[in-house]
Amino acid sequence: MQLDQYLPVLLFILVGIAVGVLPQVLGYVFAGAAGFNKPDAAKNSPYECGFEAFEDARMKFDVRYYLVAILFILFDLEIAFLFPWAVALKEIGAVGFWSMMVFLAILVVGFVYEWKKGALDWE
Amino acid sequence: MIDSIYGFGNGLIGAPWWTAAGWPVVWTLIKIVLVVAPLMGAVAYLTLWERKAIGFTQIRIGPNRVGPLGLLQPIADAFKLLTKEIILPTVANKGLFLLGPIMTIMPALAAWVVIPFGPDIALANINAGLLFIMAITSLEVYGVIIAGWASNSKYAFLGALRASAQMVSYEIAMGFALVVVLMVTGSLNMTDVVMSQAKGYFAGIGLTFLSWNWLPLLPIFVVYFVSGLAETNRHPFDVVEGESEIVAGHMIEYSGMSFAMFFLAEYANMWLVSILAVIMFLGGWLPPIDAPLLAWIPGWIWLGVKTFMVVTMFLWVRSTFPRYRYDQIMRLGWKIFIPVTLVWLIVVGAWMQTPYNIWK
Amino acid sequence: MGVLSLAIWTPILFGIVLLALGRDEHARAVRWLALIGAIVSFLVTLPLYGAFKNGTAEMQFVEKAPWIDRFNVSYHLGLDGISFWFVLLTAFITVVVVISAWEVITERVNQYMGAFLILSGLMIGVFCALDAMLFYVFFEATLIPMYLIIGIWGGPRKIYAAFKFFLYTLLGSLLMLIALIYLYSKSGGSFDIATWHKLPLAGTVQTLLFFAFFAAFAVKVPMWPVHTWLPDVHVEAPTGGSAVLAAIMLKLGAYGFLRFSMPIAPDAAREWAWFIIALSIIAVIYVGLVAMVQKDMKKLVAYSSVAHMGFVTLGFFIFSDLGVSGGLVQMIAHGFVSGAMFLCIGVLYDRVHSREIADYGGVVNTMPNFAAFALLFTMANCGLPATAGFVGEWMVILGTVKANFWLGLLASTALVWGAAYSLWMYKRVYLGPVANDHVRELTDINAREFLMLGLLAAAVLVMGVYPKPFTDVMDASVANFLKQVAASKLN
Amino acid sequence: MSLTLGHFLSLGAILFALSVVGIFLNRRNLIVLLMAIELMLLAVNMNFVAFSYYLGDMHGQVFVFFILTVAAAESAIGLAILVLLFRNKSNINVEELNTLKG
Amino acid sequence: MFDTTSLFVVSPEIFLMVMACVIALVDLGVRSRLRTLSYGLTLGTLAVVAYLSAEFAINGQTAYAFGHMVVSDPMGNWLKCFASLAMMVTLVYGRPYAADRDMLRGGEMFTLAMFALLGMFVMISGSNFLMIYLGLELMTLCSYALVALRRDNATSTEAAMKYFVLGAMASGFLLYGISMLYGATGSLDINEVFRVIGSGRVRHQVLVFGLVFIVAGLAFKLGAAPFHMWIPDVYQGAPTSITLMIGSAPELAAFGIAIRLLVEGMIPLALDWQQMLMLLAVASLLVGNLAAIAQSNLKRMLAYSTIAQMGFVVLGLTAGVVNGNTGNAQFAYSASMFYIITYVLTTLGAFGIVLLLAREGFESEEIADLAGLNQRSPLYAGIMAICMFSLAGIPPLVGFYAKLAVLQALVASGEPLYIGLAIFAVLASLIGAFYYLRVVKVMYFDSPITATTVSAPADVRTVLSINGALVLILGLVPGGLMTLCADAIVKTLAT
Repeated sequence: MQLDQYLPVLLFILVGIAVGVLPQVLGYVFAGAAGFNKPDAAKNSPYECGFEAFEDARMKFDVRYYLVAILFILFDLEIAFLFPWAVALKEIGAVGFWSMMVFLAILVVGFVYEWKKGALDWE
Repeated sequence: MIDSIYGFGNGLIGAPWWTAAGWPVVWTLIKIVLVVAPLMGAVAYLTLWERKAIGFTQIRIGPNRVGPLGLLQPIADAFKLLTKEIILPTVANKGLFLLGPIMTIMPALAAWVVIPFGPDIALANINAGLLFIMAITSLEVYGVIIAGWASNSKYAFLGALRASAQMVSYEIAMGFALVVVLMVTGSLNMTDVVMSQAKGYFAGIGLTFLSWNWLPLLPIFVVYFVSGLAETNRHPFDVVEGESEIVAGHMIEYSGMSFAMFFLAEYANMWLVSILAVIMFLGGWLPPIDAPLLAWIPGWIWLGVKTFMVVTMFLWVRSTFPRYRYDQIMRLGWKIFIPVTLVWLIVVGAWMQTPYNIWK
Repeated sequence: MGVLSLAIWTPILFGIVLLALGRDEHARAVRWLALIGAIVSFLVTLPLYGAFKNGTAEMQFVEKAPWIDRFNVSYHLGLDGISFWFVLLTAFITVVVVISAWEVITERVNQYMGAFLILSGLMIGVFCALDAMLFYVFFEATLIPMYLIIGIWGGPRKIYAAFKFFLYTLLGSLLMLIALIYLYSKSGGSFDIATWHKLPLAGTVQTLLFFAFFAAFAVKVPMWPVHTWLPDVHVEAPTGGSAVLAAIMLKLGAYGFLRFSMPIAPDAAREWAWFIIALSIIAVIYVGLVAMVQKDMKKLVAYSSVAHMGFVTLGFFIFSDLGVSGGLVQMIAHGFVSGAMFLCIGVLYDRVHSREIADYGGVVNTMPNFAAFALLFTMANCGLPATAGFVGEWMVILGTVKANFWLGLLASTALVWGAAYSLWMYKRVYLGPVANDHVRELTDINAREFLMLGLLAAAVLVMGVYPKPFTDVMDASVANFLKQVAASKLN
Repeated sequence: MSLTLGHFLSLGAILFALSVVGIFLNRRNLIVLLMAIELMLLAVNMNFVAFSYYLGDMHGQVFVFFILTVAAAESAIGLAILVLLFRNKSNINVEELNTLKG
Repeated sequence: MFDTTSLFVVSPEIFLMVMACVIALVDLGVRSRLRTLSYGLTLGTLAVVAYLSAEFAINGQTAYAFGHMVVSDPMGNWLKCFASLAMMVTLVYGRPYAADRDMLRGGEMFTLAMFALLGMFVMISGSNFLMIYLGLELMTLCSYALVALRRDNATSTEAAMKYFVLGAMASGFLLYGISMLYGATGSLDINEVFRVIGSGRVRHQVLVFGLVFIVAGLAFKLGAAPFHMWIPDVYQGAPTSITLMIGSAPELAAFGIAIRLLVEGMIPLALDWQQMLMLLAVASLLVGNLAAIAQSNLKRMLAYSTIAQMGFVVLGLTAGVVNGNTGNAQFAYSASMFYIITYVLTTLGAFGIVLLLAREGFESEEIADLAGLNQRSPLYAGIMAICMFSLAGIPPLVGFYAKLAVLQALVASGEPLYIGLAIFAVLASLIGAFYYLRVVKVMYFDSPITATTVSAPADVRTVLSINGALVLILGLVPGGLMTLCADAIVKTLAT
């Protein structure tokens, strides 16, 4: 394993976080220094089209978003299975290829099923 | 030269912990800064280039007041945003609200760690580069959802829902596209991905650009590019922040530098998607034709030029296409791209089983 | 298919047909079919009498076929002198019971009749089975129809009674099941009872087995102090149920003692004989006394059954020819007599819907024929000579006296108690002036009831006057049995 | 200090114990319950990967792959049931799952 | 590496899977309320699968396929055959019920049932921890979805949630145990694990540590106390047709993996797991029987009765190895197998009646709802009574022989401990008899609270009658099935 190669990865992630944090801190400091930082209750309160919000923003939402999420999980997993297969495809030959075709065939059945069930329809 | 700098730093403090752990970290940080700083610059000037490019298509000039040709415009923008008040809505979840932008920008930057800028130039030449890209860019969705949820506003909430649904939908198509690339490459290492494009019949006769993946994998390339647009919530898939509908989507409650983070992330992602497209389909740092003159130009320049062209196509698309409806977006993602990639995946797989396999 | 198989399956088949096809809309046909079934079943058993060879202890009419290979269980039937009469008795009582239900049962007639016919077949199966598992299956299976009979057509507290009956007897037999399985393992994989009879067993094992069987059979008999279910069940059961219960089901337990407990664990049986005898004596005397204070006729007869069965177990455990034969004869006689007693109560109950002794008085005035029958049965119940009841009790007492005078004396006091409670009840119910309006409106027995009681009366008288055929059949088997129990099986 | 198999196994055991505790002591939110279940599978994965690495045997890692997949399918179904439950009962408190008892 | 015989060995599974997919797609075009087309196809498929499995089973050859990933042996094939039949019967009984409750809007019930069955097949066939796990999950995931099939019903979704949480946790336990075993033995292949454990090279404590979790996981799946918590809630809360589905065929599969994991994989550890199973059995018998008495809900009562019955099954598994001697194994395991098969048969009948009595908008779940069933329909009352008496273990019904076989296995060991267990089991089943009798009592002794006649579609009536008759007929001639179980176990363990 080439774990040493992952040190930059870790550091880069930390830097990424730092890049996310620092400007916000700076922005706070600068805005304060420039005298623009004047929060008040009215400014910070939520509103909708100029009115007070009528109801909680965390409302019920269309179940299709949820459906998309679930389908995403499933398809993403298929992809996860395809990854090692794809990498090794040149070595595993016809048996490997056909095994995955069977797998994909089942996937397609599921796909057709949800398609016909209307899970992919919006509007 | 680089080695001597490294040696100099290594000898800076004569303690074992320094040579063992301290200096490599600092050295890596230096390299990271060397990636991030130009990237930030590129991001800043992409905003300018975007406005200019759109200006050109619409036969107007674009920004031209701040500095010559408006070249100081991004800096002015940055300064303006830096001094704006960061509003924390009273009903928001404070911690999550601040976490949102961080979670958005972090993956956009961290993904760059595995991007090879030349045959040996990559921060981390890990053997699972593409997997890492997949993994880290998937985190992007969290930023959006966290931002939308934490804002506790309907616009933000709806925007976040739309954005996340759209992003995950296109991530599947994108994932399939990556798989196809993997199949022909046989490696998850980004450098290998580029190098595998340097061989083949056309490369043998000098026409390297015809051996690049874009040609045999043309449908996949198209799918990848369009998915890239959708992934970054760019036009014509920008219903997420569609200003006429839900104002700015999940970013609506943000202001000042917090808001700027989202923008930074978006443009950094554009660069990322572009450079990935170049690496996977357009031969990375390889010159298009195997000619001595072209080979003399350093690889990173080729990479930069190609990436710039791809990113310009983003802008081009933006200035020419009207916005899609949401149902059309989902239909495209699920009912067209997924079948197309699936079919092409099978075609390529079958192709590779035949004697006509060009990716041996 | 042998005669025994026919005897077992004919009634069961009729029962199933009744269950499957019978409807209350054509109850008449159902009754006739049931009667035909019962009579045919009885007729099927009659050839047994002609073909039975006295003077041998061998199993006769043996049928053997593999049944469950996995456990080496076979469908093994046979009769010897000990079990012979019970087959006929069962078939006979079934006919009587079917007749007794003729007009009384109006709802779910097919189920009632079917249950009795199936029950009859199962009980015959118990007496015929020579394979322990087959025995157990029949033994347990009788619970199902009886449970339903009590529960569906019983009295006000029928549910309590049905559960008590079922769970009490099930508890005992489950322990027996363990004993059977143990013997199966011990004998190297055989459920054959005859094999078990020869199986040498250690002392403690014998004792444990003896008590496991005791748990099953003592409850069934029932012996004091596990008799408490019987009065409850008798009171609540319908007339036919009571009759079958008293006449035959109780005998299953006593029969089990002879087939299992004593020959399989003879040493333990001898060792614990004092215990059984003590319980029997208590049953005879104490329960007899209890019977005397009963206000409910059925309860009274039920307690008298317990007392009479005490005689049976007493007879068995004095290990003498007289005692065992006497016990057997007593069982048969009690089968007729107790059945008849319950049917008599049924006759009264159908008319007045009360079993309280206090509700009656002077029945003889309105039902002279019936009172005559009742008198006969009452006499038989207290063991008057020339009735069936006399023979068995007398033999047991003789045997006991031979074994131990004082014991015999104690046992013979039972005759006094028996006479006391039986006759006192007769006096209070039948004699004297007409007690109330109910009694005044009573009508005498009709032809059907006459037939039913007449059949039983004939049996009681025949057996009382000429018991020889009964004892002849038994002699050889009893002698053989005594030889078996006398030999030690300790290894 | 170098990492040994014991360390990984201890971590796995701790995660597993945490998830069990989470399942049994959590009385508030069902989502937490689902997360505890995921954690449990992750603890198992930790074990498998560690064993696989130290045994030099790939099967353990293959197993992990499948566990991950199954875990995803499981959470998909779990969340679906959760949504149904929420629609029917309007809350997802563990304590209020009390219609069925006895 | 690849050979087509592998495909032949798993042909039932392949056929089942292909047909499940086909039916899922065909059903998209079905519009009828009762989904007769999907139903017919499903039943046909299951019949073919059952036939294939039986064919393999009778053939009696043990065959490994896909590099020892799956095994096809008589025990497994018989279990598969019976599982398919049980599933068929379940669908026959459950369809009218499901149609009345709007559960057939899509054909999911059929498809999910088939995939669940496929999961069971894989479980039973698995000769590798991975296959067993995957089969298990396929089955349970389908079951979760099935339980939640009545989307608008709060009770059933709650049941689904509980089922899900506890089921997932059980899988977690099982997995954790498997991971430990994998670490200790270095293999996922059951035969290999067996060899390694038998060689004695592995530290005993490690194995036992893993074993504890595996046994706990199995106990969850079988529903043995103290891991039974989900059973009552799920049985009661799930739509009855689904209750039947998760209460019948999966039990066979759970038994299958119990044999695979414990016996085929870990028989050298028998002394350890037998002790654990004994505790489970005793607890199950106690908890199941005592709790069942207190129930007024029929489904819940049957759930507790299941727990108690599982106590017997588990008890059978404890008697395999006595004093290091495996001579008793075939009796013990075949007794358990016989028990579980007959239990499933009887449960099908009992739930079939519950399903039959449920009408649109009325569940008929309370024991009191059976009141006077005898007057309303003697046939169905009779079938129910037969099933109840069989569950109580009264001869001549098949349940008696199941108990007999298990008790025999215990007593044959000759150990006082086992004989004590047998006596305990017998006493526990006496308690059990009480609540089964109560059902009979309600049906026969109580007067009906409603005069509605009981009617059933022809298919339900036929199958239900056959089912009831089988409980009785197998009680009269149990020899065949017993021999079948014994043969299957002997042949399976011989390899």
